[in-house]
Amino acid sequence: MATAVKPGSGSGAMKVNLIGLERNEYRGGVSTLCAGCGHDSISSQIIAASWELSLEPHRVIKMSGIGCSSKSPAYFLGRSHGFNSLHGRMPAIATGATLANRTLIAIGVSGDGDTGSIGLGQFKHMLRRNVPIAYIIENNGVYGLTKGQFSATADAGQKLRHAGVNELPPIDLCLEALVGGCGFVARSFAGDAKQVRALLKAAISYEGTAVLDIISPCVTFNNHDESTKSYSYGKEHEEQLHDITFVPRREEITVNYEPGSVQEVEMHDGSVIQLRKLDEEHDVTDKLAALRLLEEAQEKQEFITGLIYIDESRPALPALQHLTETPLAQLPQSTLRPSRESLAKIMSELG
Amino acid sequence: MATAVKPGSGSGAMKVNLIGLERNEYRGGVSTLCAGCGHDSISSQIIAASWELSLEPHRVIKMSGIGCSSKSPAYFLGRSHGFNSLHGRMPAIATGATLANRTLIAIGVSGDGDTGSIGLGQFKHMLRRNVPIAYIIENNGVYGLTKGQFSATADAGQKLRHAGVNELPPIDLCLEALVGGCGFVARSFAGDAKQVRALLKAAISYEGTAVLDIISPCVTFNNHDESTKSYSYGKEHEEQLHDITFVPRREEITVNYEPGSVQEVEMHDGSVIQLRKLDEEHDVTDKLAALRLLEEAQEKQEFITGLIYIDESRPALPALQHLTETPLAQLPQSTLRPSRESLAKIMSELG
Amino acid sequence: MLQGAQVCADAFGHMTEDRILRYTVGTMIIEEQSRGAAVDERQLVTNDFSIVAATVNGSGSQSANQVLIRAIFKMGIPVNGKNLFPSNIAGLPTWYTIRVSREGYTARREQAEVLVAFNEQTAAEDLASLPPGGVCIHPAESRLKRDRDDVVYYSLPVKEIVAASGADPKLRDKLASMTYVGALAELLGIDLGEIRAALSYVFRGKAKVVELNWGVIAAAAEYARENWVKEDVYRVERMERTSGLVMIDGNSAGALGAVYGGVTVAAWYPITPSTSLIEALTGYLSRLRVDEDGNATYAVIQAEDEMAALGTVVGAGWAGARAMTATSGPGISLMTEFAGLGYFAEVPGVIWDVQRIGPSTGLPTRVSQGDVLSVYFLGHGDTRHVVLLPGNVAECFEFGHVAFDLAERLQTPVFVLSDLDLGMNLWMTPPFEYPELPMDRGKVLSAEDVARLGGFKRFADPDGDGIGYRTLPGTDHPLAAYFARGTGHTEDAVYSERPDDWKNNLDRLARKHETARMLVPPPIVDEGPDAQVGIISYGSADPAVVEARDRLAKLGLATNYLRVRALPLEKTLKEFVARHERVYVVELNQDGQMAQLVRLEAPELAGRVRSIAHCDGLPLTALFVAESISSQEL
Amino acid sequence: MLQGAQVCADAFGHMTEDRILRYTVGTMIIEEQSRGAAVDERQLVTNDFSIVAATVNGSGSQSANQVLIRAIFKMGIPVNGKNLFPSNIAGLPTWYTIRVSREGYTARREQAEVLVAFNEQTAAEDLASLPPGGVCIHPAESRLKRDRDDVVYYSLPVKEIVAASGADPKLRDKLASMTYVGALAELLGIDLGEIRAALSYVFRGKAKVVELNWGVIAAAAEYARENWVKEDVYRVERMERTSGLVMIDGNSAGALGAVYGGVTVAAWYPITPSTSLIEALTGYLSRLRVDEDGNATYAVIQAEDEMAALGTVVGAGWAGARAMTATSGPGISLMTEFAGLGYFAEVPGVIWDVQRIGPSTGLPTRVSQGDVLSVYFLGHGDTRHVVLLPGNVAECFEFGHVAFDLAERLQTPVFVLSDLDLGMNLWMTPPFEYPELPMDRGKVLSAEDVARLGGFKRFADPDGDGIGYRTLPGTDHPLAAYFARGTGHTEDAVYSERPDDWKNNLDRLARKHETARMLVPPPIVDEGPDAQVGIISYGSADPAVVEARDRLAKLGLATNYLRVRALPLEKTLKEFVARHERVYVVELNQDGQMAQLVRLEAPELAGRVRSIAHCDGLPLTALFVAESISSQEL
Ligand SMILES: Cc1ncc(C[n+]2csc(CCOP(=O)(O)OP(=O)(O)O)c2C)c(N)n1
Ligand SMILES: Cc1ncc(C[n+]2csc(CCOP(=O)(O)OP(=O)(O)O)c2C)c(N)n1
Ligand code: SF4
Ligand code: SF4
Ligand SMILES: [Mg+2]
Ligand SMILES: [Mg+2]
Repeated sequence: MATAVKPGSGSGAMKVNLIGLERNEYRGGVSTLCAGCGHDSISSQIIAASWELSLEPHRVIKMSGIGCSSKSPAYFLGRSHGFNSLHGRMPAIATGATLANRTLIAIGVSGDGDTGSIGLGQFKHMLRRNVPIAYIIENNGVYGLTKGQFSATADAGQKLRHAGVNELPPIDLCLEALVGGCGFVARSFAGDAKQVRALLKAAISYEGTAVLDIISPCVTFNNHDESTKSYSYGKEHEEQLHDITFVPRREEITVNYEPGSVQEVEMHDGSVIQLRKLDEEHDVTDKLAALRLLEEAQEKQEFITGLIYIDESRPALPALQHLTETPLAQLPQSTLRPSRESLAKIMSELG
Repeated sequence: MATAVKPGSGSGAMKVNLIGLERNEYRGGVSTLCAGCGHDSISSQIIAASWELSLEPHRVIKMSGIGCSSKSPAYFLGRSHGFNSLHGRMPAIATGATLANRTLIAIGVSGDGDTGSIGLGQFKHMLRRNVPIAYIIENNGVYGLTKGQFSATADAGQKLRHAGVNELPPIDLCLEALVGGCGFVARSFAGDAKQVRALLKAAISYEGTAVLDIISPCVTFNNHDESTKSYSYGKEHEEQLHDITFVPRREEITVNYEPGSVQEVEMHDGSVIQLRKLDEEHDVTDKLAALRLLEEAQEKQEFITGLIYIDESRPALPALQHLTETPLAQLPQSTLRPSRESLAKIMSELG
Repeated sequence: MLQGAQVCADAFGHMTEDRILRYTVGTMIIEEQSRGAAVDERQLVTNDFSIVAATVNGSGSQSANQVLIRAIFKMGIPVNGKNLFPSNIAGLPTWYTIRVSREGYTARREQAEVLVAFNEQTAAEDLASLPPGGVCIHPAESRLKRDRDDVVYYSLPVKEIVAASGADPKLRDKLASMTYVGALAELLGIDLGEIRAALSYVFRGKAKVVELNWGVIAAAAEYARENWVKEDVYRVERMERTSGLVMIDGNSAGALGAVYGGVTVAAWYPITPSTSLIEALTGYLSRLRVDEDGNATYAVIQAEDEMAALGTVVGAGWAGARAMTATSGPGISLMTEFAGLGYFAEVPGVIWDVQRIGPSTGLPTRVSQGDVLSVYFLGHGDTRHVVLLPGNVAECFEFGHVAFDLAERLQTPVFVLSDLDLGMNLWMTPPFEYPELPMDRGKVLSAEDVARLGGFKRFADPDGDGIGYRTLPGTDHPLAAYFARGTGHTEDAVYSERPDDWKNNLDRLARKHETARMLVPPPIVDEGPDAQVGIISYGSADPAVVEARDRLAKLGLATNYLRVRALPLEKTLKEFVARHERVYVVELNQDGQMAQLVRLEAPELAGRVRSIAHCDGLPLTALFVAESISSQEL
Repeated sequence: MLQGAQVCADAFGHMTEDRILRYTVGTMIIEEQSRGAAVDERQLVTNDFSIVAATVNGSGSQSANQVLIRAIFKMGIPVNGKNLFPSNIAGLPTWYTIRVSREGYTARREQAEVLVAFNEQTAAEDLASLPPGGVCIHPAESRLKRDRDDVVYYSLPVKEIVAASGADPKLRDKLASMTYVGALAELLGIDLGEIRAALSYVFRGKAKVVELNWGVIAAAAEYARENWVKEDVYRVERMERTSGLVMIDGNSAGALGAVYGGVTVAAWYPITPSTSLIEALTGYLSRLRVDEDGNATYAVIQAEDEMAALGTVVGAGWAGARAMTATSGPGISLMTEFAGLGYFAEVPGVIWDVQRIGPSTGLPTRVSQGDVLSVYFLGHGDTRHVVLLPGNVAECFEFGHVAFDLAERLQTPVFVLSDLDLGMNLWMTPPFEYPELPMDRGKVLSAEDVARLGGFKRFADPDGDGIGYRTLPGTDHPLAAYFARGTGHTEDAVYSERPDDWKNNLDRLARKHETARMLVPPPIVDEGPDAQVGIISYGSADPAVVEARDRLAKLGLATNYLRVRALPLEKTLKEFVARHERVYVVELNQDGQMAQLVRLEAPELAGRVRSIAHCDGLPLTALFVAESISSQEL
């Protein structure tokens, strides 16, 4: 971990990261979510991951739609700009913001209702454009904020107190991402802090759209044992594809696994994702394998977590648009307003 | 074909179908589309298929969004009710209409922009609900009606006169349908009248949502040879998965292929789809195989047509909703308005 | 005839003045004091005060509040509950106010006299807002500073009482609220028998739960009886003023109305504060509308968003179902395009907008009447909708079924504008009247009709009321079909770009709007012989206006009152404005939206129209209304 | 100062009356006749008539029409073209009208005198609509019945001429239209040199195409010269009244304005008639805004729908870009929710609404000013937007850049309401003026500012104008960040449900709206000493009003004129209304939407405001405006 020890004055040493910030400085406001909500664990890991990656807070933008999950950007990275936008519409906000300033590091937090129901269209088109963002879905299978209706990721046949029985099949957002051309598809479980953190670091470091679907139990409306979105189910059924370690660009790889037991993926900025194989063989660069994995997991109702697919070949949106390096938002008037002569020329052409 | 000869009076015999209608009676208004537009060929096949299936025109509803394609319901089945609705929103109209009257036979016509761009969210959620409809996408890779912009199914790297170069990868609507849980996924080519017709008949006879993605060249904006949505490309590159025949319930199967060379799928109403294998082996009931097929075709830019996947196990929406058999729209007041006593009882409970 | 909540006030006769309105001229601040507190600490205040239970949401205090309000109601005392809750699930402050009013007033009051300070977080501020002579009940374990000496404090050992109940520790938090039920009952004289009955009502069929809670309530009551000396003046006393009435929230009432209006398709997307309307609907439908074979004679669809919800309604309405949706502000915005299609393709449907405060996401759990303009004009181009404005829960029920008759008669989307206060709070009401008229299914031609007529023109105007005849998909006649569309069309529903076709069609739609004017529920007018000043209001602003008029009358200002119940506005309103020198339009929004529509309806008289608009998320109070008018009139 | 098209009329001095307005009292029908036709068949009508080319769309007639209009324009004669085209791609009737007006009038006229009857389908109806003395040019192969004897017919062997050109048969259809260019030139006296120059202009850089077309034009001219005897009265004659002017459509003008306004992000979804605005924008940007390394200093994104388009604009505006979108009615409806977010989260952005006729999908290729109300109030809750109303192409350019200054100054979405007539037709205009003022980027704090101030409150109002200070994401200071949201918030942008926070915020937004009132382009007023009657209008209704005023003056009715250029309305307008007994608000919609807003702005004077609203898909005519007023005044 990229940390250093700050000379403490009296009460002991405080750890700072490479840019000299304490972990505290990545905190946000006090959460107003229910005690025990999975979303809060994820916020903690976003704080941890951001600190460990030594993200410059002013370069981060955190965005969300509407929902309990979408409130959470207020609860981390208090020194970063944030936008709690409209239900299901965060992708458009992210598209605009990252075009306006391509140097920003975008972190998006959404819910399963926000992404899978009202926002599905925008989600898919964001993938298509490869908007540069770590897109985190805090997936609890219900609408938390509106008190317990089924979301589009709820299991077929599931029962909920108010909502009755869900007759519809769930939408698998990782499968949707994969088919939608996404180059970073991962799934995790809010109860698995270590994996969440490693995947978050990788996702934030990815150049285009990185989709991270995190099962995040709603303790108030969907945490009974039969729910596949509950803590107990997650803990019992989670099958990690691999043991994942993220090694940031500036660091040396310290853990060396025995040859053949690990898949290493180098990212565009030189960071490395190390995947130590567990039971199953899964090549994270093989799209068809990823498809099969997810499709089969869905059929067998398996809960597979880890990095499912990665491909860094597609340029992200700012590159696709051939944008100049300087953020558009920072271009001076001299660049933005063509010359007086140019207008005269156009006028004369029209005359 | 289910036809009979109507005793003509003078000018010769006119063919009528099982319910005594001539093919003419399935016609619509005069098309205002460009001469040669693929959409018009599809309309012809809808007319033919409806006639051959002996659909009762008054039971059919034809629906669409907005676009050249979405205009076409005005050009077939003039004796059926139609609704040319909003851009990308036909699925919602279809959902409401088929709930209101579960005995209606719904035919939807959409465009690639209508379904793949603005309408993608509704499309996916229609699939999830398994709304009973034959959902036809007249896919030309452009926005015809707004004069030649790229749609979401346009090929990456494609050039168009006004729109320039498309930098984004195409959305494969069959893949989207498959992943979305659709139980009838097929692709065809407007230039292949026979296959279109057979698939239309099967789609119309399917109980839930049947997606039929038909490459339908736009002769005005996207018919140059390099376009994968052009006639010439289609003709040269079409690879039929099988030779498809649809045998309606009321008919005997007449063509008997040698054993092993044909896959037969019996539909819920007793109709049969016969698929005579061509080069490749493809089991239309194997979802993973279908996924692989489409994913590989996309990678290799192959143009595969035919029935890609079929599964009749999921009940359609009216059944999922446990609807009574009588169309809701036809229930009498005596059923719709609970008794005076029931209100009195509720009131006394509240007092 | 005035209806619903208003009926109560009427039934109870005129109020006796026991408040003093004192104007501080110059600053225009009004102070309101209990005569008891101001005049004589010992004089009892009976059946005329408010209780506020300040708790933390998700803590189970809702049941406690229900029990309290119902017990008081069953004692024959008029009562109204208002829940001020946060837009989150658990852990944030919630205030539940119970107004006890022997006069039958149900509007919000600025202050409550009796505070249940069960939320440590807000206790200090809550205490500060008590009037002199007020009451503060707090847990013994509270660290609240008793820093006001004009307030009566009572301390309640909540933890002990709950612990003594022997309940499972997991349930203890939920039980804590029941302690204030018992304590209040003892302190204020609420009949414990009624409390027990109310408890059984609230926890219907759960005998164990009832027992457990009852144990806590009884223990708390006993504690209060044995340890507290009553030093405050507030008490309740049995009356006979609620007999025959029931209590219900507007959303349930609207849902019931829809059920008895024969709704068959409901499509919706969850959004506060409309969600409970659909949840109630689903409940009632599953109880009342399942056929002998166990099949549903209805469909309720949770759509993926509000566009799809209204689209489903439009599709269902086109195909002949009585279809509806319910939503709130953000959903209304998303429905804009489909609202325009429904209007122009002339498809019936019912849209409930249970208003919350906006713009934008605003505050999901705060009330407003801020969607009047946007809903009336919802859609680009020249679009104007029919809008119903229920003013009480009885009208929520009534408009709940009438909306379908209007929608099918007029072949157009009909909006019903309720709001969070009306929709989610509990109101007294006379029992709802079973609809006497048969359903009006509007101008629908059967196959036989079509045969007899030899065809039809979907968008012609044979009756001169702007309404054409329609057929439903599935009608078995070769000439029955037509092609519905949102594009310009001829009378035959064929696409047309001809200027005359367009103009004819729009002119017909204008005629239809005039027809709507005649068909929608007319305003309710209450006029006396002497009043020079008129008041116009609508919806949940009504209770504050009713009470304010009594106050103003006491101050010597007679007022007349017109309560609008629908848009488009009509001639009763215009005549009302014409009869008054000054007309105050009272409403709960920022921009005085109804005042604007009144001005537009009577441009020659627009100068007389004054707007009293206020909007901060809370329901209007009579004090505010009375002050706003008296400061201009007296 | 009057601008754009209006400038022309002014520059050309007063019109000389050569029309007779004849009232058939009782039916109020006005007939309009050429004096030439009515008085003396032989008297020539010079530079004052209209040509209509009736063709089939997709047939290539657009280029022919461009050539004609440009040639006339280059002869110094004021001219305006209006294209009446169907909402389809090929095969349906299209009418292109060229008004030649020595007075510089550019409004639509009810009738054209010279018909090019190149569409067999509509030829009979087109012929019927000619005035007496009119001209009908038709292909020799046409089966048109020459059933009017008060019309002059000319037959043109189109097929032959085209065949003789030796062109590839595939191109012949496209060339056919060029025959009427040559024939008209000969018949009306359009300089063939100018025709040739215009041809080169239209087919810039395609010498071969120019030659091919020229051959056809010349042959047709020659045919006419040799075979036709001029029996009609219409002709053109060189003038000097267009020198210094240019011709452009409003969409290109708006796009250019945006480019010189420094737009950096444009997100859009195709929709007629706004598509060409973005296509022009893309063209100009790729020409003017690519840096030395070939990289773009802008991004244009084709979104998946209009919600995403406006969402992208809001995201980009929040992050500091000058962002815009362009759409039309259905897109506006879909943008409703984001418009409310932009308003409430106070994010700059520019939204062009190039209006077409609605409600609903309506007619995509027909004009209207029907979105005024829906755009002004776009969004649920209490939302009111800033709206600019360009009245000519020069203002399309000007508002194209000014909109960004206003949006960033006011931190709010700014709408620009153009329409199909203004946006897609060709208009004469003085060349656009290079913006003299530097861009106003509004109240943006840099990291240094934040450091100096020791922090800031995003939604405070330190300057009393309702506008807070903002920072942009990426600002490198620990106190620079704030949290944008569509929910209720404090001055610090923290979520809050407190009534006072809500009220303070909304009151501040109301102050901001007042600030906007002062900043938006003020109305343009043209007042004389004697007029009792006022006219208010806006947008593309202007040319009809300008011409109608001249007509009315000829009839003895002096009028004053105020052209609104923005919402919110302001005091100039109120004062104007106050100064006139009767004020006519002239506009192109069904419901008199601006008249409603004027009434709301001046309720005491609302009785004086009369609405002249008409909407059938066609631009307003001076005749209609004049008749509507004179029938009430004379
Ligand atoms: C347009 C719109 N429709 C509905 C709502 C109401 N709403 C708020 S949050 C929410 C669902 C949130 O569910 P999810 O995204 O799964 O988040 P969670 O609360 O479960 O974390 C809904 C429907 C809204 N805010 N806006
Ligand atoms: C809300 C809305 N946005 C935009 C449009 C304009 N529009 C009409 S058709 C169309 C695209 C149609 O493309 P596609 O669905 O592929 O149909 P095609 O014309 O190619 O058959 C668009 C964008 C519209 N009618 N409504
Ligand atoms: S309701 Fe569920 S999702 Fe919302 S904060 Fe509570 S536990 Fe979390
Ligand atoms: S533009 Fe294209 S899609 Fe539209 S009618 Fe013509 S050929 Fe067909
Ligand atoms: Mg959720
Ligand atoms: Mg298309």
